[in-house]
Amino acid sequence: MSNRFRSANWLAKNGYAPQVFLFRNLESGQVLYSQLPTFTDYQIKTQFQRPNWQNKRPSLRRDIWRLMAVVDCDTYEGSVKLYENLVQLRSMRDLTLKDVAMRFRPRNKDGNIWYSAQFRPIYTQEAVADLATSIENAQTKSKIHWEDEWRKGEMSNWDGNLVTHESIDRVALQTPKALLEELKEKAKVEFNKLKTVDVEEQQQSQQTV
Amino acid sequence: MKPSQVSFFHTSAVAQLVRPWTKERDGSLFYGLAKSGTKRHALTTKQGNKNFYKGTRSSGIGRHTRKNGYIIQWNKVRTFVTPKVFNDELKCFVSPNSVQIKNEFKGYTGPMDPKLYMTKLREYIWHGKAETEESSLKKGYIERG
Amino acid sequence: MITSIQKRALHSSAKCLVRVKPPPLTIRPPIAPTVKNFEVNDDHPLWQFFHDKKYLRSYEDLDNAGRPWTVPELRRKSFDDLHSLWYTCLKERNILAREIQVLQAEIDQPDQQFMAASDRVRETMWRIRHVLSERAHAQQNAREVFEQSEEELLDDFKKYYLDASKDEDADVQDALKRLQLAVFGISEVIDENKVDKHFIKGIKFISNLKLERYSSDHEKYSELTPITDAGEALVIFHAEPTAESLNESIDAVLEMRQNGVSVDRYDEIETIQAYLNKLLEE
Amino acid sequence: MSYLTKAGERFRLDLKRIPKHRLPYFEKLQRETQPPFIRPQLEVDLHADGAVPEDPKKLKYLVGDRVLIVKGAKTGNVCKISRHVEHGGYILDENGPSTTVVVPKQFWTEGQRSHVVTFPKPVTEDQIKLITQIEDDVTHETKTVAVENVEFKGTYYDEDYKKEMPYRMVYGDDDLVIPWPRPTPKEDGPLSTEVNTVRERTYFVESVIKDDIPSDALDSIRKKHSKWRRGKLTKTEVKRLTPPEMPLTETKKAYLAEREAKKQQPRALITDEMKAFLGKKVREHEVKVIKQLEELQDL
Repeated sequence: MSNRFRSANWLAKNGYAPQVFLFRNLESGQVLYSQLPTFTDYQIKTQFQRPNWQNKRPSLRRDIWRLMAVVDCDTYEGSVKLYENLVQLRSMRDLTLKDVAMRFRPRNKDGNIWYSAQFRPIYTQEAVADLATSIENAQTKSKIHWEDEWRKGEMSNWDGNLVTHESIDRVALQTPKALLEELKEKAKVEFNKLKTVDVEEQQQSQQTV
Repeated sequence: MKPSQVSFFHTSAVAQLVRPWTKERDGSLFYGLAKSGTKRHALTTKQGNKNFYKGTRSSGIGRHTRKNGYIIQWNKVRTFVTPKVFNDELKCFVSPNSVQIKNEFKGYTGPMDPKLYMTKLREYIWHGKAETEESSLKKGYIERG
Repeated sequence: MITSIQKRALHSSAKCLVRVKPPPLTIRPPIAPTVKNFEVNDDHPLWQFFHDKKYLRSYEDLDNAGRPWTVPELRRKSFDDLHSLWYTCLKERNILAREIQVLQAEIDQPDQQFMAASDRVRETMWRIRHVLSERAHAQQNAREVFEQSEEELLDDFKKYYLDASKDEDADVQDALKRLQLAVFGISEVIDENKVDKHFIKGIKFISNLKLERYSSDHEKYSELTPITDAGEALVIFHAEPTAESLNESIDAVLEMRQNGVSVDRYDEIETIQAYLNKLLEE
Repeated sequence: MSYLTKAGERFRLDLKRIPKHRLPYFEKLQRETQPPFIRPQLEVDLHADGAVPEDPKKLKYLVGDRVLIVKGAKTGNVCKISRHVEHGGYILDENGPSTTVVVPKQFWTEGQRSHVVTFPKPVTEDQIKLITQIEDDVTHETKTVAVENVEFKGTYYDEDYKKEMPYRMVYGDDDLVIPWPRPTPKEDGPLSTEVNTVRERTYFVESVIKDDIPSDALDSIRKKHSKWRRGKLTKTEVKRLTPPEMPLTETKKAYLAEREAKKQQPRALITDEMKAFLGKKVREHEVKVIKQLEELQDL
């Protein structure tokens, strides 16, 4: 299903929650963004546009991808905007602002970036930074479910008014399909609650007028 | 004639004797550390034929099933029995201010002498769990054992 | 007349609807993960790999003055103590191994001081094994020659037991309890016991001894002794070490004899074991 | 845990295994590869075990002993021994010899200001003589003397070292005992067991019948399949391994019966008459032999 870009309308109609999913590659540390709880070649093609020897286009093997974070947004439009921002930031890092991105990477005293074989932890850290930027830019209230709260870094990087953090149960992570389903249902309930509150508020305001 | 001599017919007898160890002018070997030493060593995990299995004493606690499962046999699992009453006052070193006792085993052949064992048993029956005259420290550092 | 914009300004949701100018979309430095984001329990099992929750100890904390335990010192310690000490040492070696590994990344070789400390702990550990092994050998050796000196030991004890005055009653009873464990392996706790030939021999010896000390002036004493039946011996063995209690047990034994209750010599062990099992169930 | 395994030990360069005639090459290699500031100051025997021994007899002088330097740069100075180093070296106090080396900046210690560092140079046993105070036999005055050599005889319990120590005396003079220096008192460290806990006896032999050590624990205490442990033969095995005895022949049987019968016979009593007769015969024979000898001498 996640083989092309999905609009907010489509997501709402097809029973999906306003969510964005981040998957992490175990071998390389690369991160894949998705609008749906699954990913296909489409995401890899759009998000790894200029692969090279140290940023290879990752394979679709299911066993080397793990859930890294799930972002619940307050509106479908917000979630779509968030996804778009993330993809745009990825292309900035890989294409237009590559030299700036390279300068941001921390180096040791010999001037090298740490790596071990194909694994580069910097990709994950960059994705986390991009997530923070995207949320601030999209101005959508969001709740992030982290696989490991270790990754969210210093709290000063996050906008306290927009973002709340939560960690996923360790045991539940062993059955990702059930976990994602559960998160979807919860997010939908939350979204509906917000909507009814909004409608009530509107009605009240109309009455007062 | 050894079969290897055929393939080395073009080299001299001396060169064959020092093969494959050529020497530098100061006598050090071109390759390796020493020519002597035993060549018969235990195989490593990388040697041996297809049937050679050398574990790390960390696996083999069960068996694989045909459908990608693994059944653990609990009698093969390593267990570590901890003491019933843990005495945490004992630490791994001894205070430098404590006496270094010397056991002398006077009148006995050594710590495994059955006569000594019987003496200790008698002491226990008559006096219980207490130090007796014989078993206590003498001259500050000597003990019966 | 209020314009639509003015109307909106009165709403409670005005704040939400107001257009905040979002920051421009551009890349920022990567966010490194930090350990500050989670709390670790004080009783987390991995803390056992740390000394005093320190990442790395200083050389002073390694206790260079302390020496390893010597064999004579370890010979004084019970099995439980040695077992505890073994685990203490094992944990310490784990801590040291972790620290050496940490230091190895910096200096490219195992740190000599930490290695020396680890070796000293190892010395204690092989000595523990040595002492325990020695103890097992000593007991084995003693068992092989025990038959020769058993009689002498029992005679000495008998003399001590019977000669003791009434004031020493408590001492004598304690000594008897130690003897039954030492020579016959009879423990005071019933469920630790396993009935075997030593057990049967023990209860017979002890019942005779008790009778001789407390009930030798009973009218049926000479008729009754020596006790050779295991069932009778068990009755007397269980009796309290007082004259009244033992006299009662003598009466019970006499009644058993009248009723013809006796244990066959060839299945003494099974019968007594069955009886003990029944006791345990109750 | 690469440093804990001994798996690759036999492939590693071990100087103790290298024959003596090849050692100079390795010494040269060490000299060339080690910068001067970490080069050992002592002449090192690569074949010997250089570890600092624990035995005071092997150390000869302990920390705190006063010694006189008799060889080298600071000859005549009196110093105290402050430390032992590997390969039989003694580090002396500030009056002892020292060396100056240049240390590159990456090896600087904290608080170091200069490239040039002076540190004490270890001395060997033959460069120093022990100093002690003895009482003069005539004037009864104490005087300080250097001792040519020391020897060790007998032992005593030393309250300060907390162990048995040998008596150290002037070589060839058992009366002149030179006391060991007093050690500096040490405090219990964080990993040390308290003295009282160490002293406490918790083991008592309790039973011959009941196992002292749980039988399950025994396998992990002793190696179950140790190559040193010889199996014990069972009765059936002994029976199978011993050949059957050959049946006795008739002659042998007769001989044994005869011997048995002889054993049964009462031993013959020797009366005084018999003794006198035997003595007479022996005497006669002796006289005959002596006579023969005399004849031979005459010839």
